[in-house]
Amino acid sequence: MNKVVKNVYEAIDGIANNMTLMVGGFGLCGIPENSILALSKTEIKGLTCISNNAGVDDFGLGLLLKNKQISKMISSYVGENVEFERQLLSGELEVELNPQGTLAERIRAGGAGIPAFFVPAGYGTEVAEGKEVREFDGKMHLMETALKADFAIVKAWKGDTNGNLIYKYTANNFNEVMATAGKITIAEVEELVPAGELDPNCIHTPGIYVQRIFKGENYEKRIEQRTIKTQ
Amino acid sequence: MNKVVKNVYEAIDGIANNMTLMVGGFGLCGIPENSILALSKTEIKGLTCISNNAGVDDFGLGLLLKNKQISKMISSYVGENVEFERQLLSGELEVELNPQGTLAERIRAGGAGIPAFFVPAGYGTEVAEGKEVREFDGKMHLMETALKADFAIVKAWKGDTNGNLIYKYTANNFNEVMATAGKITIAEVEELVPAGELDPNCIHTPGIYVQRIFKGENYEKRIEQRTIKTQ
Amino acid sequence: MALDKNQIAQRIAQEINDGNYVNLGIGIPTLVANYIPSNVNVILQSENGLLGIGPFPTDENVDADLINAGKQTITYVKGAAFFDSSRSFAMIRGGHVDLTILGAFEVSEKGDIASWKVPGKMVKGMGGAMDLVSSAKNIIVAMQHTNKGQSKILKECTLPLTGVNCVKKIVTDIAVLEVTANGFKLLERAPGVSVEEIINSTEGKLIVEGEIPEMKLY
Amino acid sequence: MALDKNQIAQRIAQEINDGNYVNLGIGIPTLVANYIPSNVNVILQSENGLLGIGPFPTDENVDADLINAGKQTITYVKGAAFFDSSRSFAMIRGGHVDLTILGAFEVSEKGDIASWKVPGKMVKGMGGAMDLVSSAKNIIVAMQHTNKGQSKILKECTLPLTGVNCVKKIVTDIAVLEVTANGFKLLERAPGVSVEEIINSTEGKLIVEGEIPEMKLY
Repeated sequence: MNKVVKNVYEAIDGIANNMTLMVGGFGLCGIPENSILALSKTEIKGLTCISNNAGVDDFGLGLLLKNKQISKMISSYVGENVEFERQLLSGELEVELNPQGTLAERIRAGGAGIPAFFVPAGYGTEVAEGKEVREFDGKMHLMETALKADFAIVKAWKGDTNGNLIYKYTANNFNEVMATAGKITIAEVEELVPAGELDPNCIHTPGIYVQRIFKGENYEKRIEQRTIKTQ
Repeated sequence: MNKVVKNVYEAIDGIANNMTLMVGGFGLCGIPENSILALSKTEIKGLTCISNNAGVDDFGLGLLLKNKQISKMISSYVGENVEFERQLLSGELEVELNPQGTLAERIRAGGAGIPAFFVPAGYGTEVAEGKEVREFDGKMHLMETALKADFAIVKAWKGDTNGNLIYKYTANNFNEVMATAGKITIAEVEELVPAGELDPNCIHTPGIYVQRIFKGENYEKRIEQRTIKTQ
Repeated sequence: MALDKNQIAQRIAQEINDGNYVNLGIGIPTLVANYIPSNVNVILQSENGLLGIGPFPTDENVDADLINAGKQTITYVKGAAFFDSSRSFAMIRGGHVDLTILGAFEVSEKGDIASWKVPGKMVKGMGGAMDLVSSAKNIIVAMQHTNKGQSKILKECTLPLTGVNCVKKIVTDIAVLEVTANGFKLLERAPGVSVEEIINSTEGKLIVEGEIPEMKLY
Repeated sequence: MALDKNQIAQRIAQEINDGNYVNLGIGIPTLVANYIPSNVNVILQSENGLLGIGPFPTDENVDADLINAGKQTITYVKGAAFFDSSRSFAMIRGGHVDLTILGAFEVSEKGDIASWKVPGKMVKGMGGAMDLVSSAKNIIVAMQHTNKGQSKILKECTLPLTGVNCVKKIVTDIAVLEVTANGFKLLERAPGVSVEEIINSTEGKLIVEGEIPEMKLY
């Protein structure tokens, strides 16, 4: 059992045209920068990307959009990306918008072997179109289905050689849940330690979910809204 | 916002006849000993207890069974308790057995606002009786529904004054998930610290789920199967 | 005189009780945090995975790994907890957040809210708004009463909905309204704004009973 | 000669591959851990919330907060992770555990398993067995071939089922069987046990093709 791969290219090996990828992060926070950059240097096309957001024009998933490597996005909020809108309006890009909590839960369900479940979010809105509606306890709910991916790509703060992961602050976001729902899950981490060095009571992602792990490099960690205290 | 109560009696105040309680623990591991003992000294009767197990004859929920305070158990495994069997056969006690993972997921669903979901466990068995069956991806599933409780009673290792909890090793088990599904959640902890002393990246139960917290006393932590290495 | 954004936030802050767990949406709702009295202990939830938002950081304390749902850099308070998005929305969907405050384009007299999409404008997405409005115990909307003279307090929403039958209270630049089974009940008016002006600015059914007090901003 | 419990465990250990995540049930399956070769790196899952079960503790290291699903005191290995029951079964139900090894009262030729309830005997409950058998990628049953001369390898189970159409392989005291679409395929026989004896002990349809090798126990 050797999960540690040499570099990002070994990590993304096997990702191919028309596959479905989950990509962690919320906005630009906690995104797997190394893997996205490496993917942007390949010829892989036709990707379906499940990611809460679509990056900005020149960073994050925006890099793959610019190269027209993505044919479909499943997201909850995509408002920061001009190229995204252009491709959407021109019909080059398909987009499926999900309520953010429904998106997170669909991914959890994918990882947890639950093919479908009911939530109140979206009832009475266009999100409900085509979905089964059912009343429970006097409240209307939609049936939502699980999401899985060929590859889930996540970014963690610390990881060990068994694939156990710990995320930092709000850089966790969709990473932890996505790690459970990839047929193959790739984890890039800021710090890679031998098994046994992380507190076993404090593991966010147990290693069973991670098939490949590597230490990422040169994290830019770009900030979208640098907001500081006014004295 | 003062969640810290003086003692166990203040903690269980409001628990009344015929209520539904969730009680954490797996076997005798991680059970809320203080709260169970205090309940056993009250006259409260007719309780429905959701708990993976039913304790042993003279410890854990066995104490409430002996007093005939429990009228129904929702559990997955109850094989360690002779008095339990006697009451069940005599018709004094009703029992609903759930597959363990279904039980855990029903509780999670109760805490997470998901009224129903589909799982494969129990299809084709007596657990399926009366339940909706549906095929997803060629596999048969049962629809299971959420569980909630009037009070959830959990035991944690460390807690802070905001109600944040950390569990130790396998003493977590059903505690973390049950904490999310009580209208009122009571946490008894071995160590109670001021808010700010626990690592915010390592909180198992965020304080929002806990309404009352206190430092428990005299933990016996009885072991059911003391198994040691044979040299 | 109509309230400015900060005054709307100031008025909404009065709706928050000690011990509340509150989710503040982007825009005016975010400003509410500035007006919570120091003796009211409130824990702010950020749906990207934090319970216990603190003030904005100093320049030296900015951490790219610590942002709110509006993608702004923040800090966390003592006793905070971080978690992933599925657990964050489990918390929201499960009704554990006491109060959600968010903006809106339109609200209908049935409590429907439209807040995420304007046909013909750039598609942004609903983010967490649909989850929040379908699940919070109490939902207060912060919004402008009118847009270019057109009422946004309507009989029926005209824009794509975010949720139905969910808004409990609305604080606009000129009034505080409660959503009731019979229509919008006028609770308060902005200082210097007449009841007549509010009636004229409200397309949905407005219930005006007795003397309508002026909002107190403190 | 029929295998004893430890030999059944020993034979099953050969089914485990390097890097496997394995859930071992109570009884014979627990013994399998003793026979995993040291060059085969396996991580054992305990459904009460641990990935990385270690050996039983020394007397001084017993910790009441650290038990396996059989309620025995245990230790954990380096690189272990603890989690709650809902996450443990999310892991199981999601198919992340490579192999589940459990005991059974009966197995049918369709791969149905009965392992939790005997009418007339004390009710114990199914614990995690129904979740495990309905979700694991690979399920191996450790059991006695017969009980008081009666076959437990059946056309149809007679006892209440734990799961349907799920068992992949069976290791009994006298044989290794694979569950196929056409019935039980005899793969191996215990040392000194004849094919005829296995045929006579098997009520369900048994497929015997060619020479049936003896199990190798090492």
